[in-house]
Amino acid sequence: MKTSVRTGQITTLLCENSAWKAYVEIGLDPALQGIDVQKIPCSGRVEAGLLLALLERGSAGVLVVGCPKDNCTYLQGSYRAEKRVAVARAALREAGLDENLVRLEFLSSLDSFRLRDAVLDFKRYLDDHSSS
Amino acid sequence: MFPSDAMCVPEGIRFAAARVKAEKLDKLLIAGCAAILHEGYCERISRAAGIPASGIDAVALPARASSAEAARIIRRAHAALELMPRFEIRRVPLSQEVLVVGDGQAGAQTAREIAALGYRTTLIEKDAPAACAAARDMEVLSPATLASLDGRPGAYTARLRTGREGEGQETECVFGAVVIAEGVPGADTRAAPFSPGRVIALSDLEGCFERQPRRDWPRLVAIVLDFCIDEGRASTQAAVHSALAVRERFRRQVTVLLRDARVAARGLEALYDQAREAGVTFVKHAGSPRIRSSREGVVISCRDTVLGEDVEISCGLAAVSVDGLLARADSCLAAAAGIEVDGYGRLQQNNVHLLPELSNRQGVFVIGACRGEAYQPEVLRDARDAAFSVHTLLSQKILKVELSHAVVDGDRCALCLTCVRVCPFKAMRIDEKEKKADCIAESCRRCGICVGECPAKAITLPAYTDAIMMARAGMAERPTIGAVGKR
Amino acid sequence: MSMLTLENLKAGSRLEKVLARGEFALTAELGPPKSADASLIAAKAKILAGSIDAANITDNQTAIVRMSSIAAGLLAMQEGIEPIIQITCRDRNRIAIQSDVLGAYALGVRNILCLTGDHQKFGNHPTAKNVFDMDSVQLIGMLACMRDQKKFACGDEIRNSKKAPVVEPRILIGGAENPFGDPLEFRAIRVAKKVAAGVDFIQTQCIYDMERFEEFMRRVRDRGLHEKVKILAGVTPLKSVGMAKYMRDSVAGLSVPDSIIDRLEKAADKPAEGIRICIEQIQKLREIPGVAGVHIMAIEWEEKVPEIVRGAGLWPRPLVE
Amino acid sequence: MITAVRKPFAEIAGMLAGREKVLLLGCGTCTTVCMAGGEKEVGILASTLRLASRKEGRTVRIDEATIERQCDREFYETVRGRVAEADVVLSMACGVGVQFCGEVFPDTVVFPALNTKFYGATVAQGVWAERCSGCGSCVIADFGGVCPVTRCSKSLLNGPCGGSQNGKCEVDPQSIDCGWQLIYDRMKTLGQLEKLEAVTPLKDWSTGRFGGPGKIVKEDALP
Repeated sequence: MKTSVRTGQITTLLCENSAWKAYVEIGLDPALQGIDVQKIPCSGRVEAGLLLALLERGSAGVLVVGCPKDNCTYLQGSYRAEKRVAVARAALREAGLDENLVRLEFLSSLDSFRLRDAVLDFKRYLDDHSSS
Repeated sequence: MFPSDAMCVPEGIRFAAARVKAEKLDKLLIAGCAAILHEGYCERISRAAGIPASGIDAVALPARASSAEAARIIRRAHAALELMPRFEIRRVPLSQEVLVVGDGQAGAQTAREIAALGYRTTLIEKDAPAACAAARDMEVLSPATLASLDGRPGAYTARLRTGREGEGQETECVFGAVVIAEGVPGADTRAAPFSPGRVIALSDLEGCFERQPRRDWPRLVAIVLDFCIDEGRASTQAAVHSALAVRERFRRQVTVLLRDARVAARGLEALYDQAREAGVTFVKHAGSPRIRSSREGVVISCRDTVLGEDVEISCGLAAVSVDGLLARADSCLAAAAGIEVDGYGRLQQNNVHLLPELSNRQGVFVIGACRGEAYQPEVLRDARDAAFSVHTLLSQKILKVELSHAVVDGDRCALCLTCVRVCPFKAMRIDEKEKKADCIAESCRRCGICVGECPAKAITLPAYTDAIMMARAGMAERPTIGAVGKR
Repeated sequence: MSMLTLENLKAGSRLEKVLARGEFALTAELGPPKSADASLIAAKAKILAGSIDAANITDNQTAIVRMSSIAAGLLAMQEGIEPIIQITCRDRNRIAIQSDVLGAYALGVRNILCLTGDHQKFGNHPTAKNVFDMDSVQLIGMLACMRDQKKFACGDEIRNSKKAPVVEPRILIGGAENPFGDPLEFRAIRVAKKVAAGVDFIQTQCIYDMERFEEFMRRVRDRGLHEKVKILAGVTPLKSVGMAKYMRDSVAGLSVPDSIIDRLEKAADKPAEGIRICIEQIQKLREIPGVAGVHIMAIEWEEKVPEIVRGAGLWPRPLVE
Repeated sequence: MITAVRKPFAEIAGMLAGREKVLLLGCGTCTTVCMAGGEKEVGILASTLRLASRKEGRTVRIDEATIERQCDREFYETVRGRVAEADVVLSMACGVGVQFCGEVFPDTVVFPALNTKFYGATVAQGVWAERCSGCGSCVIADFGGVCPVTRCSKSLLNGPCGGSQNGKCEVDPQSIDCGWQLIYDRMKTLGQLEKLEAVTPLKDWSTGRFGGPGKIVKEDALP
């Protein structure tokens, strides 16, 4: 239990209808090496408890990327994700941690470079803010 | 582990399929370059190898990954794949009967097209007598309404209420698909902002052409679109048409106020240009214009978005498009059919994935004014789209459903109804016998929204359990899991 | 439930006699201080003495702690003011209230106004627990039972022991009504319920919207209630435009018509205009059948009451023995 | 159901100060349904506590369990061992469950993680509103099925006070409907307005909270 919260890998959860497709186009970009990327059916699948559990088990930060809000394949998923990420961030604040360890982005399947930038920006943020 | 040169090419797929068959494998993990991540790759191997796609996973290894790094990636994917259950396929016969609600232009056209494709079609209309006649393979019931729509896509049970209020009767019928093509009620032209002779409905303006002699026409006539909600091409067409008529027949000034000129249709742009050349003024407004009428005339105030300032227009007569007034679709019908409505009360949520004719329920289609499309050529196209979608669905005769839908653990379910309320697709219901929530495999879209909402953590999406997702991230699942002993 | 008569006085207070004689009654409000300073009551009482028939002594009005209304009432009495003790249901249960009524009567109090009481949320102790053991209708019924049946709410006789004499509190019972609360249709029903419970007089919330008040009185008369209960219409002089707007926007159940606000806005001397408006209102109210008097609530402006009373031609007050 | 909301995290953390082994015990009935103390909420709070303690460099063991109901003794059996291992049980049940947990395990410290609010109904997904005060002698038959004791801020039994405006209660016009407007409207719909003209006598409050701690003994249910 001594592991510092920010030593592990970054976990990115990508909605398979948008962000995952964007990722596949740039999948082996060397810049993304060492980042755990997995697809999820919809950002609406994400739940605050899961996000916190990932952090607890050593994830350096969790980035959830879903479809643009009005464009979610499952209609409500991105809205639900927004609320649940907010719950997880509130929990982090309460735990005295940086709420930005969990981040949510919305983008479409064509936004490969935006995805890359989002991941790298998150990585940069975590590197800059990692606890000593 | 089987090494191969190129996994993404047909040889690679054939190689994989051969190994699966030779070794009698039921799961397969493929590691390679990013090409194997593309949509459909696992499905192609699945077809070639004869094992379910859910048992196949592909992971991409970076070109310069160290062997330790590669091993780590493969280990995680392997751990997750180990946890992946094998999904059965259910074969569900599709009813070849179709229900169409509403006998307007959209409904009648759809019903005729569907009947012509050989499906027994029932058209119901709430107002008697129906304008549309019965035909071969097509029954028309009126007055008749849809009281409820339950069950599974492909075999929905509809309760139809026929006959007049109070003396009618209810019948239950099974339909493979449902098309809702209701109109929306017309706006009340006796209520604000209307005022007789001063502020009239745009649809009544044409009536004035014959009745009203030229000397009675005021100097300026205003036509207002998008009064409270954005309108479509139908309104733009009607407005431009009327504006031109007033300009050309009576030589009066005409100002058309609208949020946006919606002219993206054949001939409409040309008509719009013609009106501008004829001297019709177009003012683009934001928000809702204010209309005050008095004995002297009508004053319309609004924000002119082009000038960026508030303007007042005084005219002798204002014609307001009733389509711009908020006229909600039949909320009883929406509730009975389980269709979500948008912010304007239209029977289709504002989401591009639903356009043009899909709804939040599988096998239930919405077209025409009730979904907010009133432009006639579009309505007819909608009708064809709906008929085509019905045919695409029902012509399969048998629906193959992979049983990877959300699963409810009856021991944990507290019957709180959260999943029933949050599922966008009406896939969750309460199983009264088992006393637990239950997911309808045919309706479930495997999004996992219910999983995230369930306060009892009673729902899992078997292909995306916490355990599988944790394994993919290289972690063990939560060490302490609750929920013990129930019912 | 019978109308007040001189032959059959229920409490024998000055207010009762004025009402029984059919005189146009005048009451005002005297708020106890937010301290233990008795001199403040004396000062206010001196202003009001001679101009009114009785003064309401408020009971922790708007849930702000003030000197007890019975104590303040006694101090007012010493200055020659007949008190109408207000009792609310917010802070005391049936035991405490009946005890207070016995004590108040013993000290010479003859008028009590029964109120539900403002919710504690509006006061200076919003975290307090409220009581609301009963509502104002039930409170009226309880006092009527004590006076007329000589029994406590539990049914026991009001006597110290089986051999001791029955000494019941003979109190003139008042109630309040807000003609502008919703639902409008229920307002007359509530008056009827208070009459049925045994109320003798009703004071209303201050009136600016004359039309709605007349509508209320029409409903009261339709039920014949004006023949069973004396109704005193409430008025509050407006000091400023700000006060008028506050009353309109922030006090539940009050509507101040734009015409009044316009008049104040145009006036050079706004307080004087406020007094003029109030006097005109009193004159209008006198014309409404069934209105037996007015209740002047000059909020923190008691010194203007004599001027209003004289301006309205209601001075001098009738003499009763 | 009984509704509750979670206590502020700082208050919970304060209660647990110095404790090293905590069992977070959820309740599978009311507080699951009102989304305050079901398994999901247990998981979120447990993770938050673990992350917080790790941040402070402390080692705190947070165990998680959810049982069907914390107001029935039998359901505790499955967690008996885990309760024994804990320094403290942080109960995510209503106040009934928190206390009963302490009765079942008299040697164990039990803390509440929730603030219990009221008996309420789910009026919309995620919205609960009070409908009953448990007064012990139900009067709603006389009031069109709307409880004046609960729905009126002052529990008035003889009609609305002067603070009823446009159907709202002055105590909080944004969120509280005037209970008496509801009663009036319902009685009007039912054609029973004349029933409201009768004076409702003083209520016997002894049947509920004011009669002291309540107890029900159902003879025919006794063993």
